[in-house]
Amino acid sequence: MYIVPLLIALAEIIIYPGLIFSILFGGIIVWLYRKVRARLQGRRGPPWYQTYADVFKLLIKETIIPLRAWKVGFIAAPMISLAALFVAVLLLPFFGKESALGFLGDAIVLLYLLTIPTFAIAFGGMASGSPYGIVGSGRETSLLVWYELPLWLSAATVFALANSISISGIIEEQALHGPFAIRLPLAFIAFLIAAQAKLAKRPFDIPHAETEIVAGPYTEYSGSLRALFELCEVFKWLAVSALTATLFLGWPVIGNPVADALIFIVKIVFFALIFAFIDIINPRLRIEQAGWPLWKIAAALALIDTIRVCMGLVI
Amino acid sequence: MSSKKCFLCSLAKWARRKSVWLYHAPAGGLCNGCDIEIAAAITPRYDVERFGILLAPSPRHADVILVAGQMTKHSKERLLRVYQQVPEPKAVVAIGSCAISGNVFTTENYPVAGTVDQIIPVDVYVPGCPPKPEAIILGVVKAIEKLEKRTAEPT
Amino acid sequence: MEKVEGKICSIPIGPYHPALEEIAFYKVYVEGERIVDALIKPGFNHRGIEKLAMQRSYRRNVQLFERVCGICSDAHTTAYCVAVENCLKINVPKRAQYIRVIEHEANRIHSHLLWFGIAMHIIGFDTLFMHSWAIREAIMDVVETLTGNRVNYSVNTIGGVRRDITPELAKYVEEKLKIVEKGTLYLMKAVKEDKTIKARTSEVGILTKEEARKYCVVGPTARASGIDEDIRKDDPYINFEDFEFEVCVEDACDVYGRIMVRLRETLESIKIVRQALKNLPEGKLIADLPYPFPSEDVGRVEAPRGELIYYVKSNYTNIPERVKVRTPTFVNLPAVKPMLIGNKLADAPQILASIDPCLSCNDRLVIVDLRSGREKTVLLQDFIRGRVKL
Amino acid sequence: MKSSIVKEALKYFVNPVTEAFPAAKPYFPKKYRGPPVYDQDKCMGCTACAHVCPADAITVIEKDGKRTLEVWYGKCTFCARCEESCPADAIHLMEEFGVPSEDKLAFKSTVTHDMVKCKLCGKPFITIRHAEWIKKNLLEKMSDVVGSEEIDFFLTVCEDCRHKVENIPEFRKLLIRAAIKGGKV
Repeated sequence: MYIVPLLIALAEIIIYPGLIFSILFGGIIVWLYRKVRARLQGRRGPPWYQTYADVFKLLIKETIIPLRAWKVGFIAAPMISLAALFVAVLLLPFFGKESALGFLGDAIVLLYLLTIPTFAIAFGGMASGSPYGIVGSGRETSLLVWYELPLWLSAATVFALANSISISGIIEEQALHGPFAIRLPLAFIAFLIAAQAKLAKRPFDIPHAETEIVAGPYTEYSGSLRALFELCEVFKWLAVSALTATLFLGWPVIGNPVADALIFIVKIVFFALIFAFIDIINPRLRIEQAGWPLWKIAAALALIDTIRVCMGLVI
Repeated sequence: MSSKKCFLCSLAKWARRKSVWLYHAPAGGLCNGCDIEIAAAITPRYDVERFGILLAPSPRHADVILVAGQMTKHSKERLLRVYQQVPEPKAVVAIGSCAISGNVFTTENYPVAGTVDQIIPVDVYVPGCPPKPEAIILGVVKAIEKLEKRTAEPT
Repeated sequence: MEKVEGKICSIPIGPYHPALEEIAFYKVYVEGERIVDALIKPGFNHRGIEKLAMQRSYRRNVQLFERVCGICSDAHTTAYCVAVENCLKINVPKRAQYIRVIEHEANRIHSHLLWFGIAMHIIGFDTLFMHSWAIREAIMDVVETLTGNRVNYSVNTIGGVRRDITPELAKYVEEKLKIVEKGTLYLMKAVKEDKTIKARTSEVGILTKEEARKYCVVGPTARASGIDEDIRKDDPYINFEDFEFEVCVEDACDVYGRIMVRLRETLESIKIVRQALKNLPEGKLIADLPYPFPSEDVGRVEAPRGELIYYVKSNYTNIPERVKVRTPTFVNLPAVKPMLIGNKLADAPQILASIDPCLSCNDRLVIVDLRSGREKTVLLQDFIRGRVKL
Repeated sequence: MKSSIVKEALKYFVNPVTEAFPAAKPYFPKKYRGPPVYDQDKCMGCTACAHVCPADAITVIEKDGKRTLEVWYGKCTFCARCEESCPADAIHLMEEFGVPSEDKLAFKSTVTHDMVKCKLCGKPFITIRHAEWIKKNLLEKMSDVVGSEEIDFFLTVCEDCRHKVENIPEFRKLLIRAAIKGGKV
């Protein structure tokens, strides 16, 4: 009797919204980012299968583990990062209101799961023993300090207004009373800025600034381990855009799971394009300058909305 | 089983053909001419990204090494080290007359350590002083063909 | 990263580094993220060009000196030809001089746009990098059409030029110049508007006027520090006295100032090319060459990176007795050290790039002990005072 | 704040500037300086190109009574000095780039000529075509100064032998006569 739910759970993990779907869809998102960037720069850009080719090629390439590296940490870092992101994807509401592994308080778990890759990447950079990796890891963690405050403040505002810490609760509230993007515009902007930093895209691509510290924490990674990091990138795009869509644009819920899933996908693509566009028209900031938009603007905006919610001023 | 293996083989070949990351390693004595043409190849007019070609920042990520310029004694060991850092399978493209033969600087002068192919194995030579970006793209394409031949069994 | 003393660590930049086009080695000593000292170690690029030049005839040397540096290739040949012409008292026809001016300034436009792209790439603004290089392709087309190659023009020769500019070509150049001018104006506007570029580049890599005088910096680096100097105005060569243009000086003393100086200079260069095309005189392309006689002279040229000096000594043979090259980077590179100290590590590549280092122009001294095969670098002061045994 | 860059980027978004390279032919202006090739019909093997080449990319090989000129554009600087100095207009720079190859010795263009053997010592010293060309030119331009007899002598006896035969009275007379006709003694 347990076979049917087990099969469904397996299908969810492997096919939708698990491994196969998220890799395919995330690959398309990363390609979209690269394509839009190329087109805005006046180029033609890569073909649609580029991400898959990149990942697969790296998977079958030789993996070199440098002598100076701490072997266990070096190998474990991308795996931890990938695992955390994979679980995060399973928590996202790909069935309208429901997610594959939904439970009470999953929104907070989701936010925590998205923090793990940052630490894992920093850990891997430290373990690689390259000076660039160490500097990159330091930057990765200091950037975390900058963006975590506005991210959590705006998320907390959403939790407070929705009066719920589960994803389905947040979506239900938005379906009833309109999206939080309109009701909490300042927290929304703050979340967008913080999410940009979370994705480590410009102006916050400080941890792997190519011209300053080669590739940051990824410098020494090669072959299949680098491929895992590429996959992390794919999942990260998917998870962060989907999280933004869930927290702030959970509004049109029709009830039909297929239609809801399609709407959700469109929203994810929309937010991914916004992040891509900000990435394209900005240069990179210095690490101590990153505090200016993140704390002085984003955190302040989020705080205003938090106060508004606490005082009951939001309709 | 065998059909699956074959499928994986062809997939590996496809991936190697469609995703090529370059590492640009100047060979020491260079006049920058070839280097700015390599840089021009990634810019809008030539845009190698549409073939899946990227300039990788670290040699650890690269498939193809582009060597431009003339080997000097000073930078010989550095180039060798970069070559060893690149994971297999890899290919080397020597760009420009200097890398092929020493050009006007000859190979007999005192700071010169010979041509590039005396230090590391070179797969494709691109003539020109400097070659046009189109020629560089063609050279990389030739190197990709060589990479495909060298495809090991996917593990 | 290795610990040096107390909290101070050293971080290598190079020899192979994505921010550097060519290989050079910088060691930066940091305390946290703040730079406290820097060590510059060029020399990977030494090719023994001056030695080769003393074995070849005057005309064959033109192609050799063109390959000192591929970015300012025209400036090098112009300087060499001017030096030889001064030395052997050759009067170059005016048409040849004007054609030289056109190629010289096209070279400057291409070099400045290239540098601007690289500078934007270093601060992470890939979109402007791509746009500036897309604009640069127009001037590359001009150069390719005029000379037959994109990088090494090979047009200058001793006593004149080797290729003529026909009226059709002149029209083509005019058309392309319009694209370049529009593009450069757009780049200037984009830089001025963007607050993030300003946040990254202003107050970074400061070289005050006094320090600039002390380190004798040349070219755009000096002009961005408020020093009004330009060889084209101060000591006109190849008929630069015929042209009207402005010397672009900025008082910003930082990287932002250097960006603005180079962009403004690009516009001035476009003006000069237009004037030269308009007033192109008739005449011969190449002068009659005399037999060499013992003499010596210098050629001073304003290369895209600053003052470039060639010294030529002749004798009765067709091979120069001595050719000495002093490149602008040779003067500007020591000034990087005061610029770096006190800045953040994240700004180091940007400061290194801001003087537009062209190490292929520069590297010409490395001391190799042949008996032990060991190499050593020497302090410039020691070298000048003769403390180093060669 | 960023209006101009956004505007320009959108303009580029609509029309990318990328050329369709493998499909379309790249831009080559007139007189593009590509790899040099010899014209076997016109070349006469005078080695003027080898003398002016700044990179020594042109080598002259004399073997078995044949002279081979070989331009290896793996070493070429593409400066067009050879094209400029060729008296017979026999070497030209192609208006396309050199195609990349796996074999660096493939970048070659050669031309081979039969040589004249010295009447006295049998050493080949000049190509037949070059000798004909010299004769033709001398007869055209300096027929009042030198007779065909002297020309034949100069073009059939090698330099080394000419030095030696200066001591033989008959040839000496011939030389003096040529010198007097030339106006110098």
